[in-house]
Amino acid sequence: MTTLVEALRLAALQEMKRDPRVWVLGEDVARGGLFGQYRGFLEKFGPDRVVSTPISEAVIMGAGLGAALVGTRPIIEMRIFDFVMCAMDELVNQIAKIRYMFGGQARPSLVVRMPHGLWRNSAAQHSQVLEAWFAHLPGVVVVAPSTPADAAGLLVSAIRSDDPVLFFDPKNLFGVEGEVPEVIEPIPFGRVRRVQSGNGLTIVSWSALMPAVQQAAAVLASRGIGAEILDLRCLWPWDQAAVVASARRTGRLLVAHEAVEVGGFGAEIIACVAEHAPGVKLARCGMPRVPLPFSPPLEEAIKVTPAKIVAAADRLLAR
Amino acid sequence: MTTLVEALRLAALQEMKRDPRVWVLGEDVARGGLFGQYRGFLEKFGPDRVVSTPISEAVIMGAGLGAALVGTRPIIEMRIFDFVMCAMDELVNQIAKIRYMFGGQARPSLVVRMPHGLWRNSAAQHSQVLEAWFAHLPGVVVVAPSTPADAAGLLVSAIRSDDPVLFFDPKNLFGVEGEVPEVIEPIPFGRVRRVQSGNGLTIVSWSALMPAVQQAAAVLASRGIGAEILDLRCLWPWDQAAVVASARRTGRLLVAHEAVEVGGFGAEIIACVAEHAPGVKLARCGMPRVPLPFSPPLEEAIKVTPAKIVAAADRLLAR
Amino acid sequence: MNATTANAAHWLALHRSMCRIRAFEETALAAHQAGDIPGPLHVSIGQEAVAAGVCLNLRREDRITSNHRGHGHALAKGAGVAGMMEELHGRAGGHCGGKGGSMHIADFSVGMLGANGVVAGGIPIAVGAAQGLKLLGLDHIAVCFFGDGAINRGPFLEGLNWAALYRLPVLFVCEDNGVAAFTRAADVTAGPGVVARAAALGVPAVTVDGNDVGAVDAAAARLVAEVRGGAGPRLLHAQTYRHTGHTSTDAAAWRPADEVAAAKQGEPIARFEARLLAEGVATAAELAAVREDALAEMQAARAAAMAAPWPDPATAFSDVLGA
Amino acid sequence: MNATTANAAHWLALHRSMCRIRAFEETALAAHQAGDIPGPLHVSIGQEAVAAGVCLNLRREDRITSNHRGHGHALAKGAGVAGMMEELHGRAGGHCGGKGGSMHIADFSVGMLGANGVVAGGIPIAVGAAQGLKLLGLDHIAVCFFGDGAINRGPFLEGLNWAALYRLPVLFVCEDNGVAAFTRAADVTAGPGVVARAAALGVPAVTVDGNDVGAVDAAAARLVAEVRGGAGPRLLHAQTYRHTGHTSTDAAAWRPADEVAAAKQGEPIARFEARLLAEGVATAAELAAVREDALAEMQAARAAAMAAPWPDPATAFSDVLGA
Ligand SMILES: Cc1ncc(C[n+]2csc(CCOP(=O)(O)OP(=O)(O)O)c2C)c(N)n1
Ligand SMILES: Cc1ncc(C[n+]2csc(CCOP(=O)(O)OP(=O)(O)O)c2C)c(N)n1
Ligand SMILES: [Mg+2]
Ligand SMILES: [Mg+2]
Repeated sequence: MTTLVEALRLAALQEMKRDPRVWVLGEDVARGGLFGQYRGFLEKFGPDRVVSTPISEAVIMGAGLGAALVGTRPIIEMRIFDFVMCAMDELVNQIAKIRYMFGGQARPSLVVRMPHGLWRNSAAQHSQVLEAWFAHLPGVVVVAPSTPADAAGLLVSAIRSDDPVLFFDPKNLFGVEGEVPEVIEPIPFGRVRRVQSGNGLTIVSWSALMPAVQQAAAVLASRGIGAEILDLRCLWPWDQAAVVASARRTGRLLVAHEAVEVGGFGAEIIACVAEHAPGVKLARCGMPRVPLPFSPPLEEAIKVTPAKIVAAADRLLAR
Repeated sequence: MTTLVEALRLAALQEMKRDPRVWVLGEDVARGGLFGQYRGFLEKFGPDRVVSTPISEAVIMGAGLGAALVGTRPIIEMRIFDFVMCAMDELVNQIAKIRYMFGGQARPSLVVRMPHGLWRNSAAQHSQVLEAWFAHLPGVVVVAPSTPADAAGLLVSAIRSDDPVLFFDPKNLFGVEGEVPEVIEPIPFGRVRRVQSGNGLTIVSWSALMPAVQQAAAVLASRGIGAEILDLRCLWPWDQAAVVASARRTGRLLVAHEAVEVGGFGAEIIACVAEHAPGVKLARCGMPRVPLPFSPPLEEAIKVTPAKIVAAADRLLAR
Repeated sequence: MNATTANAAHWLALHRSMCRIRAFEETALAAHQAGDIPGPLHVSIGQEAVAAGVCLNLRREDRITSNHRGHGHALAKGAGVAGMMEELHGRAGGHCGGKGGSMHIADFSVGMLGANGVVAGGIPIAVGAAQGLKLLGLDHIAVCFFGDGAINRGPFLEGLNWAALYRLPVLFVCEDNGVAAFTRAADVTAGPGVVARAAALGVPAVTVDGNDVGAVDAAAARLVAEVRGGAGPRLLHAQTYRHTGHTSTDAAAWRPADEVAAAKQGEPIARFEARLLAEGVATAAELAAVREDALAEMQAARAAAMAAPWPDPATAFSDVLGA
Repeated sequence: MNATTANAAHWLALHRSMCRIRAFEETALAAHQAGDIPGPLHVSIGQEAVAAGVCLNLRREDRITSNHRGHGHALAKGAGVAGMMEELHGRAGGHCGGKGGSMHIADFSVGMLGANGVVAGGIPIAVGAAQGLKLLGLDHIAVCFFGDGAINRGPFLEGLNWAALYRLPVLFVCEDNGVAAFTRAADVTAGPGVVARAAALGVPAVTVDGNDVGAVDAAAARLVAEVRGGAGPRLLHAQTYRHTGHTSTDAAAWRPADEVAAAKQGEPIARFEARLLAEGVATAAELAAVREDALAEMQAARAAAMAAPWPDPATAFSDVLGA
């Protein structure tokens, strides 16, 4: 059994051994990274491929792009997602557009790693879940795994991809354990993982909310309601076919995510199913449109919990 | 008759005359602003209230916030929306959160003006429509008018609001003419403007796409189909009640916006109506998930046009 | 130093301020280790002279912005201890009603415009506060505390250039503890340093021994007077040392033990006490009493915070938009 | 200057490069005014000496990044004229297939990594390109062109600090035309200027008369050699003047007429021609022929672009993700 963060470490390690063009840059990465996800890399690959940088997010992001343009394959480590806000021009105006804008002359092969989500009462500036923004942004792949095996396999795919991949590390699940194969094979983008089958309703979720969804499903199961659970894993490309097919079959779709409900990626999924599979009963469960508070009872009041998912499922089933 | 950009000029002028705490900062504003929206302000209010700044978007945004915290009411002019990407920490991590994070001690009364959207083949870095991002972001009001009168009235509301207001100037409509009252009264946030009534379907849109929607509706009318058109005007708060009521009545809802369709604010509206008014037939019309190209035939291929809106309406009516 | 009656009182205030910061943070650290304070906690033990030396030269109406390591700045500026301790404990009576915590401590009633979870995040805000104060015709100033790590972020350049351009009443204070998280400042900072950077941006700057509260106080007094007098922005570069790790859960084991030991040797409170004794400003017993009082104050605040009610979950939904 | 055979050829190349840039932009300006070029157009008429003087000291494998005013940089670096002119006209055969236009001109085949619509946007990219080249063990360098306006944006600080830190092979070129859009650089730039800023960030810098192509060339040759030799980054500050407005639709009427006239007096092509004549490197007729050839080349390119096919609308959907 391997923790999720260790699975990610092993995946990056494997790829850096495989391909000398792969390197990592970000704050404190030479000391193993904030979460130990690069532990031992400096010793193995040296300071030119494991670059501890100044607190200069704009250049961490932009230098990664420039280095990709000359044929290296950087892993751009952003430490905590919220700091990406200091590098948005480089990500949104440059990385996401450069291939298109230049008519295909450039192919920025890079991964941006952004540990995101709620984690140990970190409050408003260290807990954001804005993954939906990037599904809306042309030019990037958006990955948001929830298990050690998926995280490792998708990170391998991300590093080997010729497209810019935004990789949302689920930081609250870093300690979760699971099996990871000796040799980590790439997992293709855009395919759901079917967590469990069921006929009562379909629940789609991803990233750090998956354990809560599974707990909610257990409660529903104890009442005789079988939920089909799909872990989306990728927000772009996303597995529309699998979601629509499951929703059609069960007749009910609940999308649950850690992010704010208004304008979250759940809206896209619901809208898509509403357009393509009329008649399916639809519901969402996300955070209210409120910044993340610090105090535990306040955070608890805001965040999506198994109980809230069960309540949303109950309302959906009652319709 | 007054152009939209002149209506905005008059609205800001009126408010700066009314309240000495109101001031404007941004690049070239002392020379009237890129679009003439501050023409004559320097002469009237002097360089302390009409501050032409360095190209320092992070501080344009952040200094606006700081100045708001001590009781002034800044208009933060961002020139072109895309440059907001250079000031996202200040907007997303600071402005949107400061009141909440500090438990209500701070009340940043400020307006961020962001001329956005397609305009004269400006290509990928000067045409983005990312309004949906901010509907998803707790802590901000999101305004996106389409007529001179609405623009003026909503800007007055924005300047007088105690909340941070993100004001999306529809730069492609700056030359559009309309009536604007001598004394510009504030228009409350969160209420649609009913552009025309109809029974065949409901079309919701906003900002720079409104003229295309009206042209599309004219085509539909010529075929005997009466579209009810609602100009949303505000994405947050948004007039859910009016949209749901209209959609229920006509039985069909088409949301059209200039932004990319995937993850656009149309998804939120469709999801909301799907959840609250099952049975309504739903469709969206937005841009494909592609950066904006430069060349006219390419831009034309991507952008939402009256013909594409008509086609979407036809598909919806055929369901 | 020359112990006139007037500055004797000021020196004792500096000492008391440092002792209160130290006591507050030692108490908070223990509370965090006991699991009573949630979230990340960054303490400034060893750096107290900077906060005290600067803030005791300010008026209540002057504004400060701070960074993630902001308890000392807040306390020195006069923030209420009960509200701070409750905030750290996530209680309803905290300055932010439990919404902020340590990393977002703020007390607007004394001009403390907030700690910040983003490195350099306070720089544009302080610059704008100064611009607003100037626009309103007030002669209050803004002071902006940040670490050595912040001088490698863009807002440092943008903010200093801006402040110099508009001659804004803002004092930048770079608290240079030689390290940013787990990386040495020297390993990530090119060129001659923050003073040269400031000068190149039109902001006159001076370096002081940030562990000598007397030196910080003297420099701050002069710079604050210049800034308040309309001379434009100034930067104070205070060299200090962080005794503990980056966060309360970081042992900073990578630092050589003798380096840490040497720094503790020259720590600002004991050092200042030696001078106070030598100058005859206070007796050892008086100084010990100040320390004990501070500790008692903070422990009482902690006990009160532990007994204080948690916020009503309904308040999680307020303070977003509208009334 | 001393006209040996070797440098005579180099001087003629500098002259020719400047003439081609001038001719290209005058042609483009007319095409824009005729409504044949869509979108914004920023020309660098008057600033040609900087592009030519720097780029003629580079290898094809060296990389450059540019800003919104990038035609000259691209041409001097060897970008194909047909592809550039088609791109400006939005045609299928443009370097970017019509997706970029003037503001996003790029020709990766000659190391031109792109113009940029965001001020200072090219700085982090150039720094990263240099880092990548170094990592790959190549001795090519990166050159980064930006205006005086860019030195007030954060990436300037972050990029220079970074480049100095890792001793990257990058030459920063600040094209200082004294104005950013409609605002004088002097009105928005505090402190002693870009050279001091660079020095404070650990990047040695020199100022040259950017209207004297010989001076630019000499300085660039030296700096490029240093950078390529592993000395770390350098900055070249070139003082020049923009003859026209900010965009092709801006008359820049706010500038005093005599200021503009004086600048045109000292414009780089005529000035260099005077020296070439004085040095006996070329005759007036030969120089005129170069100018005429350049104009003929650009007008032919324009005619070809006008006759060239528009892009297939289906291509609007390619080059996003995947194959
Ligand atoms: C923009 C940004 N990047 C990274 C971080 C993570 N982080 C928090 S504190 C810190 C180190 C800051 O060092 P310094 O400014 O010297 O302050 P010190 O901790 O030494 O007091 C880092 C990297 C952050 N909060 N914000
Ligand atoms: C981040 C950003 N802010 C504003 C603009 C709008 N803008 C385009 S060019 C320009 C002036 C740039 O001046 P400078 O860098 O000196 O270059 P010059 O035009 O003088 O060649 C401005 C403000 C932009 N493109 N990017
Ligand atoms: Mg530090
Ligand atoms: Mg310029």
